[in-house]
Amino acid sequence: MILADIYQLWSSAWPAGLTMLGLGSGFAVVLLIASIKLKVEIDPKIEQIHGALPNVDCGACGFAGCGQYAKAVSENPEFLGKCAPGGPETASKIALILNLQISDSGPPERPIVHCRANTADKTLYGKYKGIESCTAANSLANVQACKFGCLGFGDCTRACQFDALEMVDGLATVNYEKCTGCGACSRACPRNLIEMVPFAHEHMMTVACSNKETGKTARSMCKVGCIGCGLCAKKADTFSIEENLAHLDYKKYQPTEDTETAINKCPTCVIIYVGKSAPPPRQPAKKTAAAKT
Amino acid sequence: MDTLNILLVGFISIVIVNNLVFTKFLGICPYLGVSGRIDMAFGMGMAVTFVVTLSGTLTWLIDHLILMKMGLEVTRYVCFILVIAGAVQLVEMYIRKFFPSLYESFGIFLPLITTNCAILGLCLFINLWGIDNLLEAVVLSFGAGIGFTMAICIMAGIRENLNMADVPESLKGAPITLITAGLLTLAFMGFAGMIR
Amino acid sequence: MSKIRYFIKQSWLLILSSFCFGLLLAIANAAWYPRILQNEKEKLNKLIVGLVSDANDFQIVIEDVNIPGERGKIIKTDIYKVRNAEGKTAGFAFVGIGSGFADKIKLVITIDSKCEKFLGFDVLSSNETPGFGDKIKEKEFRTQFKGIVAGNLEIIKAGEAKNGKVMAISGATVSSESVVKIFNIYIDKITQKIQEAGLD
Amino acid sequence: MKLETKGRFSFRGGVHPPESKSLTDEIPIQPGPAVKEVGIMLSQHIGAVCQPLVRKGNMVQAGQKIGDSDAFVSAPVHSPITGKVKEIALRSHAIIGRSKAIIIEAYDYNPTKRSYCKIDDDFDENNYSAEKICDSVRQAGIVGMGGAGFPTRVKIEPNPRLPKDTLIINGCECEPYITCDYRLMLEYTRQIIAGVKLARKASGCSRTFICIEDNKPKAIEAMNEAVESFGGGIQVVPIKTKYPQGGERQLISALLKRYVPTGGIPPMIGVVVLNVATAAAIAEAVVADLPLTHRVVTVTGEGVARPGNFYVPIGTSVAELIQFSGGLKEDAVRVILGGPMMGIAIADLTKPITKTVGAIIALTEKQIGGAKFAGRQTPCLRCGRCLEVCPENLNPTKIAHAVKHNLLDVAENNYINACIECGSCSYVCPANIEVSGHIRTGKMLLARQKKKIPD
Amino acid sequence: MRNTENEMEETRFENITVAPAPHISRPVWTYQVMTDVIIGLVPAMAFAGYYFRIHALILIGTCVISCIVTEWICNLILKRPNSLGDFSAVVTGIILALSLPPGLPVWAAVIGSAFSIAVGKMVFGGLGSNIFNPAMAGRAFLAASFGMMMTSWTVPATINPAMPEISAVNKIDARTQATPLAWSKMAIKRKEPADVVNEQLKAMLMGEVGGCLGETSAIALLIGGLYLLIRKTINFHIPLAVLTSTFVFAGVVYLINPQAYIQPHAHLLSGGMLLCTFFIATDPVTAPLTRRGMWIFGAGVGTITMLIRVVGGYPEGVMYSILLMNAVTPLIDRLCRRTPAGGKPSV
Amino acid sequence: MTTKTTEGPILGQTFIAGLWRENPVFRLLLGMCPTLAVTAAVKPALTMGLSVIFVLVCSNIVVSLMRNLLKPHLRILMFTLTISTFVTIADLFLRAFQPVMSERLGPYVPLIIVNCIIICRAEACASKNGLVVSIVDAVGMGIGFTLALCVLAGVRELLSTGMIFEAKVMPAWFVPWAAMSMPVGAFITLGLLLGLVNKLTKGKS
Ligand SMILES: Cc1cc2nc3c(=O)[nH]c(=O)nc-3n(C[C@H](O)[C@H](O)[C@H](O)COP(=O)(O)O)c2cc1C
Ligand SMILES: Cc1cc2nc3c(=O)[nH]c(=O)nc-3n(C[C@H](O)[C@H](O)[C@H](O)COP(=O)(O)O)c2cc1C
Ligand SMILES: Cc1cc2nc3c(=O)[nH]c(=O)nc-3n(C[C@H](O)[C@H](O)[C@H](O)COP(=O)(O)O)c2cc1C
Ligand SMILES: Cc1cc2nc3c(=O)[nH]c(=O)nc-3n(C[C@H](O)[C@H](O)[C@H](O)CO)c2cc1C
Ligand code: SF4
Ligand code: SF4
Ligand code: SF4
Ligand code: SF4
Ligand code: FES
Repeated sequence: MILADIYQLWSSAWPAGLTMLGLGSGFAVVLLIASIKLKVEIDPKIEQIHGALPNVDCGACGFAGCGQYAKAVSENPEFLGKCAPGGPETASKIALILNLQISDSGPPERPIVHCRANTADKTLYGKYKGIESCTAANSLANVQACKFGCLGFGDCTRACQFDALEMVDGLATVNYEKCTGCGACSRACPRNLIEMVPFAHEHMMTVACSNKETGKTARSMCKVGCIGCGLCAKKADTFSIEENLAHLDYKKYQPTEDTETAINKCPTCVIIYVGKSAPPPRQPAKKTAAAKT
Repeated sequence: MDTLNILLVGFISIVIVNNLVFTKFLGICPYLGVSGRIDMAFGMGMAVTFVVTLSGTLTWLIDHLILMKMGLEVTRYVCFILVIAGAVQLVEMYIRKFFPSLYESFGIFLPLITTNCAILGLCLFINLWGIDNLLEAVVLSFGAGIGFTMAICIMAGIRENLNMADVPESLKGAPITLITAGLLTLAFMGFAGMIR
Repeated sequence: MSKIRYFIKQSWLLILSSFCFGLLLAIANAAWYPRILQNEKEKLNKLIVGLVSDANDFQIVIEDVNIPGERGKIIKTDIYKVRNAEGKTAGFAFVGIGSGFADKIKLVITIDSKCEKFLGFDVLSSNETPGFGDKIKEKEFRTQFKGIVAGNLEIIKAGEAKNGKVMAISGATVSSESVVKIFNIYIDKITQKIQEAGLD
Repeated sequence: MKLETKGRFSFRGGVHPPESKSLTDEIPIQPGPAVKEVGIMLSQHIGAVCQPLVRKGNMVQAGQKIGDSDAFVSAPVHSPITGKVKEIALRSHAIIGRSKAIIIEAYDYNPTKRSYCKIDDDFDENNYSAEKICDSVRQAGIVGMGGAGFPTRVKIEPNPRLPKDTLIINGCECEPYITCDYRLMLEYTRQIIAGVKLARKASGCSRTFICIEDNKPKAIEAMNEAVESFGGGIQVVPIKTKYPQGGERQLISALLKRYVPTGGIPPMIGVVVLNVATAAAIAEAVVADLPLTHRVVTVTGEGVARPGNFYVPIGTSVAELIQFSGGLKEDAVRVILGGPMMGIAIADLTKPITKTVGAIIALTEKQIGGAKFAGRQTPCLRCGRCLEVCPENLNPTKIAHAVKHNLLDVAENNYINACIECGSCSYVCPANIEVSGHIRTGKMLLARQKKKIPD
Repeated sequence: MRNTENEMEETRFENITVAPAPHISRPVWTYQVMTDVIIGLVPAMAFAGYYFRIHALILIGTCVISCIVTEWICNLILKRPNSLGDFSAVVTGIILALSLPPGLPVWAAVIGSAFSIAVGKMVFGGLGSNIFNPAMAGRAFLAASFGMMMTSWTVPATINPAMPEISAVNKIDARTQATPLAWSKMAIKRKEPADVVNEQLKAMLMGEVGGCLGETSAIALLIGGLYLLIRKTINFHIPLAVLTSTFVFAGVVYLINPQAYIQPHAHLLSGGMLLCTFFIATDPVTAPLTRRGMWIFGAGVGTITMLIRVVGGYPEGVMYSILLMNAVTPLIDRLCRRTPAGGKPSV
Repeated sequence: MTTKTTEGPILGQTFIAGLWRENPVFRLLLGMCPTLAVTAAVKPALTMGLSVIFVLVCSNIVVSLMRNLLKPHLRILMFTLTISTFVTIADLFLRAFQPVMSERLGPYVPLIIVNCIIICRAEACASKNGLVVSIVDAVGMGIGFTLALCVLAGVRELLSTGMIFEAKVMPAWFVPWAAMSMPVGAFITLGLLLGLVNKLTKGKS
């Protein structure tokens, strides 16, 4: 009985099975031939590299997106390590794909905002009533007295794809925990206040000011600005004064007692620590007094 | 004259009156996904048009010459999709090999098309409407592609404008695209009943 | 020879599975197809029973009647004979197709055994706009066709519905007209065929 | 022949802001304040910045060259007064923020309305060779006084690649409030004509037009008279009153129906455009050998007590000039260098004026308009008014909104760089959108982007 | 507070502000533009009130109020500043009301207004961001939802003093009158002469025919349109293009068969054509920006309207043609991109 | 491969992911066509959802089993072949046992073949993972899909007919909004729902 049933089923089913068999093998033949005859050599490496990239298309590498960068690195390994958000991890992955040794590219770069004036510290000339953008405000001369300092409209915070920059009381403040060092902020700042600095240490010392005015003018413009007095340069030789402004040589920088003295001696407290778990900046005496009243 | 009339009416009907996207909900994924920029949208539209014409014709042939003759309607879906998938893959390989520049501009859409309902949907609708004339099947398939291209290009145009609008944050992207699509179908109801 | 072997090596899975899947399909089909046919028949049956009150069974009496449709197309249809419990002819039924507002409309139309009066119609499938055209499915509209003289019908929007006149659904004249058009396209040829075949 | 003072020439687009010139147009040019100190910016022009030629503590003479540069596109600066160099320090600059300036302490400066250099009736420009004219112009540090400050010598010097045939003197003064050019045309008519002739000689142009908007019939008349008696081959053309008629691209298209190519400059179609003040300066430089050290500045607006036109040394601070004209009124809320349509609002009034500053305007909230002042905006209606008024035939709203949403490529595709920043679009916008402000921002962002991308 | 202890004190002024140029602006604001449109609509509203009495009042009031309330609620939900001050919601409300049949129940008008503002406008970001004309989007939604109610036309009170009572359920009965376009459509279908319509021309001018609140009186709409043109609130391109294309299309079919098709000027005067021409097609937000674009847009509106009227499924096509052209407006704008006065820059 | 100890939580996560975090409709925007087409009422939506679950599970099983045997040039073909077979079976089943629903769903049942979710899961999950994970993933995704469909269909059915699951819920005076059963209703309801989902999840991501 069962056999008969099976036979019946089979007899009604075989044409379908066979047709499908025919169709299947037909396509198999065609596609096999096609896959051999029409083979195009594409570099699987590029795809692999693309896969290894963070795919945020931030442009930190200087190319228009991760895809372009992947192509560029595969052709020219010189570009290795340009992807800041990916960091050394990605670089080594790419190096592995390309069978390369990565050269030691030094400490990672992180942005430093060269200004430390909050809203209350700055002298303003007039109220700005224009477009809420630093670029727009910067094109109007002297919204705030200091032509060098942070305008506080947040072009940099908008440029950061990683939410690592915040406007804190009128001053761009980097969250070094989130920052990937892509440098987008530094490119966005119309006043070139944000410098990408190799962070050899967990936190770095810096002169958080860009004001090149003479001391007296600088003081009239900002409570916390560098007045170019030169005390720091006297205390530690990693400091130098150029155009009324103190500079720190980051390459030479080592936390020593000298630098510690310099930071403590600075009359406007414009030398501060930045970076992960940086100690809070010293507050100028006047400022704390002013804050109380 | 009659055939020409039928073909013309069929073509207009499938391009605007019975547009696959607006009235039959076909090909919505690429319609939402690839309509961000007009050039991309147009590329996708062209790719769909090409493939849908090809597969509409092929499946009609297979359906009428093999399946219906042999009473194998049960394997219809399998055969249709095999034809489509195979054809797409073949075309992709071919274009990639011989027309690299063309491939750069619209070949990247081809793999996506296998999973585009518009293609299989059209083949099924051609069967459902009982189209018994090869020429008509070809024209309808082509028209379906053109209709899709039109829909996706209109959407892309709108979305390019929406980039510069203050769309509320949570509605940005797919939600506003869907709502726009809804209003578009409302607008296209204007053509309903135009061709009977 | 090696080519074939290479081919088999590359493609055996596809070939094998297409064969297996083919069988699977065929088996499923064999198992369920009768039921599917049954379903279709039942649906028709149910509709006809709803239209011809004393219908008991029905069968196809004339196959493939050629109806000249729109734009010179030929539509094929079958004529069913409906019998009551006593085995007498209660009427005839056929399936009519025509374009509606949105898509094709498919109707079952019944006519009495003398081909004098329509016994009514029901909608097999339609895709009319909900709230508008799909009101052709509703009783108010359909009852108008019950007992109406089998001949050319006319749709009107106002006035009295009698003598072959049917009141359109307000706001869906197009769909109403489509229904009437289907009646009008089919009726001559169907009565002619029935009379030719001498069935009643 | 009756004098035609109705302008027939015009361009497409433009706006008609209230002219507000009656505050100062009847007031003759007066000597400015007795300044104690001037700040001479080392960058008062387009092109290379000058290097100081003096040091702190040096004594300088009026007219002495105190800054220069070797670059071709540049112009030297001179001290307008006799005095001592107090320091070389940063001062507010309207465009670049802070810039180096030479601060000179005046040594007994006595303001005068300088008697204009005598132009005799038998003045003949052929007494001066083209080279001599160009040289004098350069030595005198003359730059365009119409606003942009492009070194005039570069403009008028013959260039074999781009031969010039038409010289247009721009006396339109289309911006509201400003009257410095107008007064100049009334009071220094002959000097201007002489300057025009010299410029024509230097540049080798065959046709010369002096274009004046038809809302200044007196200037047209005066110029016409002077031309008839004195200036052969010069034509005075009344032009329709409309802002920005004075923009050189608009002026050329209105007058000659020729269009300066987008992104191009007038010499590409053989045209030179000079401001009337520039022409006057040329005459001074060539005939009297005087450098460009003073200029006429209109101090006006409802926010100043005694508006007027003043002849002042370059380097005078804005505050001093305002003080001199009675000081700011209580309700003055904005101080503008230049006209209200294109001028730059400043807040640091210690800023010294430069060669290109023709007006200082103080406005009260009423003139600015309540909604505008408060910055109340509604969304863009796409009403298209900005498109209609744009003299460059752009799509301002599209560009502005692209910039606002950071779609710089869209902005570029809509020709953002063709915008002349005339501000007509912002002026008409019923939604009060800072259309031209966004566009300017976009231009800067694009420029930055271009600079940063390695290629 | 500011630092006041330095030498700059004497030259700083407390109330000085800085902003980008220009520092003056033409004193015409958005709300004034919208007010103009409202004024332009007054004649149409007055005629509507005359012919449909209390119905007109109720409908216009309902639509305006519910549009305003919806916008207010949407702003609350989306946490946006109040935007009622620009009056665009009022315009939307009035235009929606004028495009509704007089006997529409109040609740339906509320749904339509809410859809107009919420889905037609606010989800896109409010004034200026919407792609489709909100009023037409709302009307289309109503037409799709409550088709019966949207196609039954009350007879003007001047013909039938016993206006139907306001009721929740709209009864379709002998008191409704076919609109001229419904006659026309029937004539086309039946291939009968359309004389009824041609005879009604005078009534159409005055508005003594069935139809939506605001589409009945051609004169009122013309007056309003003229006002807007004179005030330069709208410019003439779109209206002219719409009227011309309609006239040409209608003229051609009329010449082909003067029996079945109504006269071209009857097409111009009937239905929502004039309302559309002067008030709806000209909505700046949803129309192209460039002049060339406006010509194309207007011609498209006219042609599609006529296409729907003559061969389409509905007697009236204005609403759909507006929505369809709204949809392609971005493409039109792209097509008609302006070139700078100095030509395209050579790169 | 996953070890025994971690398998439990991973399976749980895979399952939950499909329900919410990676919900195919609300988060991944996959399979939009059936989502929009069959959600005029809850019943067809549910039928559709169940069919999808069936096909998804079956095809994930088969693909997972043969994942190591696939040749690159035949990969897509194998997927579609497998999927279409099961879809045909589902279709036959519906036609045999649920004729009304089958008719209602019309061509959208066969269109499950090209439903992006299924191919996506075959690619992303089944061809990389073992049998168990694949099945769990399929069930999770399928249920997530079905739930989304039902929510959408519930809203639309309620407004377009005043009923839910064909039972009257709205009061008698309610006049149905026919537009909600038309394409407009589908698109706009889904759009607004997506907006709502975005709003709800914004804080959490
Ligand atoms: C959204 C919408 C859908 C419609 N759907 C149908 C339909 O399915 N069937 C139909 O006959 N008419 C439909 N109509 C109505 C017709 O377009 C047209 O108005 C009607 O046929 C004219 O008939 P009347 O004279 O009964 O008002 C619909 C109208 C609208 C606005
Ligand atoms: C880079 C550059 C090069 C220029 N070269 C010339 C030139 O060769 N000849 C000339 O007459 N003007 C030249 N100009 C000046 C412009 O044509 C124009 O006069 C100037 O930008 C001031 O225009 P405005 O006052 O209308 O703003 C140049 C300007 C720039 C920015
Ligand atoms: C919008 C706009 C308006 C201008 N208006 C005037 C004007 O009214 N008078 C004027 O002399 N220059 C005006 N200019 C500057 C001229 O374009 C041009 O630079 C000047 O006439 C050239 O002469 P110069 O080099 O001697 O300054 C305007 C420029 C722009 C962009
Ligand atoms: C001339 C003119 C016509 C308008 N027409 C309409 C209209 O037809 N429908 C509408 O909802 N709003 C109209 N508005 C108002 C406003 O533009 C509309 O609400 C916006 O589309 C909302 O973003 C009009 C405004 C103007 C200035
Ligand atoms: S002086 Fe220094 S700290 Fe102060 S605002 Fe300027 S840059 Fe910033
Ligand atoms: S803070 Fe600057 S460098 Fe760091 S991630 Fe953000 S944009 Fe990049
Ligand atoms: S876009 Fe530029 S050129 Fe055009 S009106 Fe605006 S500011 Fe003037
Ligand atoms: S003038 Fe203002 S509101 Fe009108 S289109 Fe331009 S930017 Fe928009
Ligand atoms: S389900 Fe993705 S295209 Fe239809």
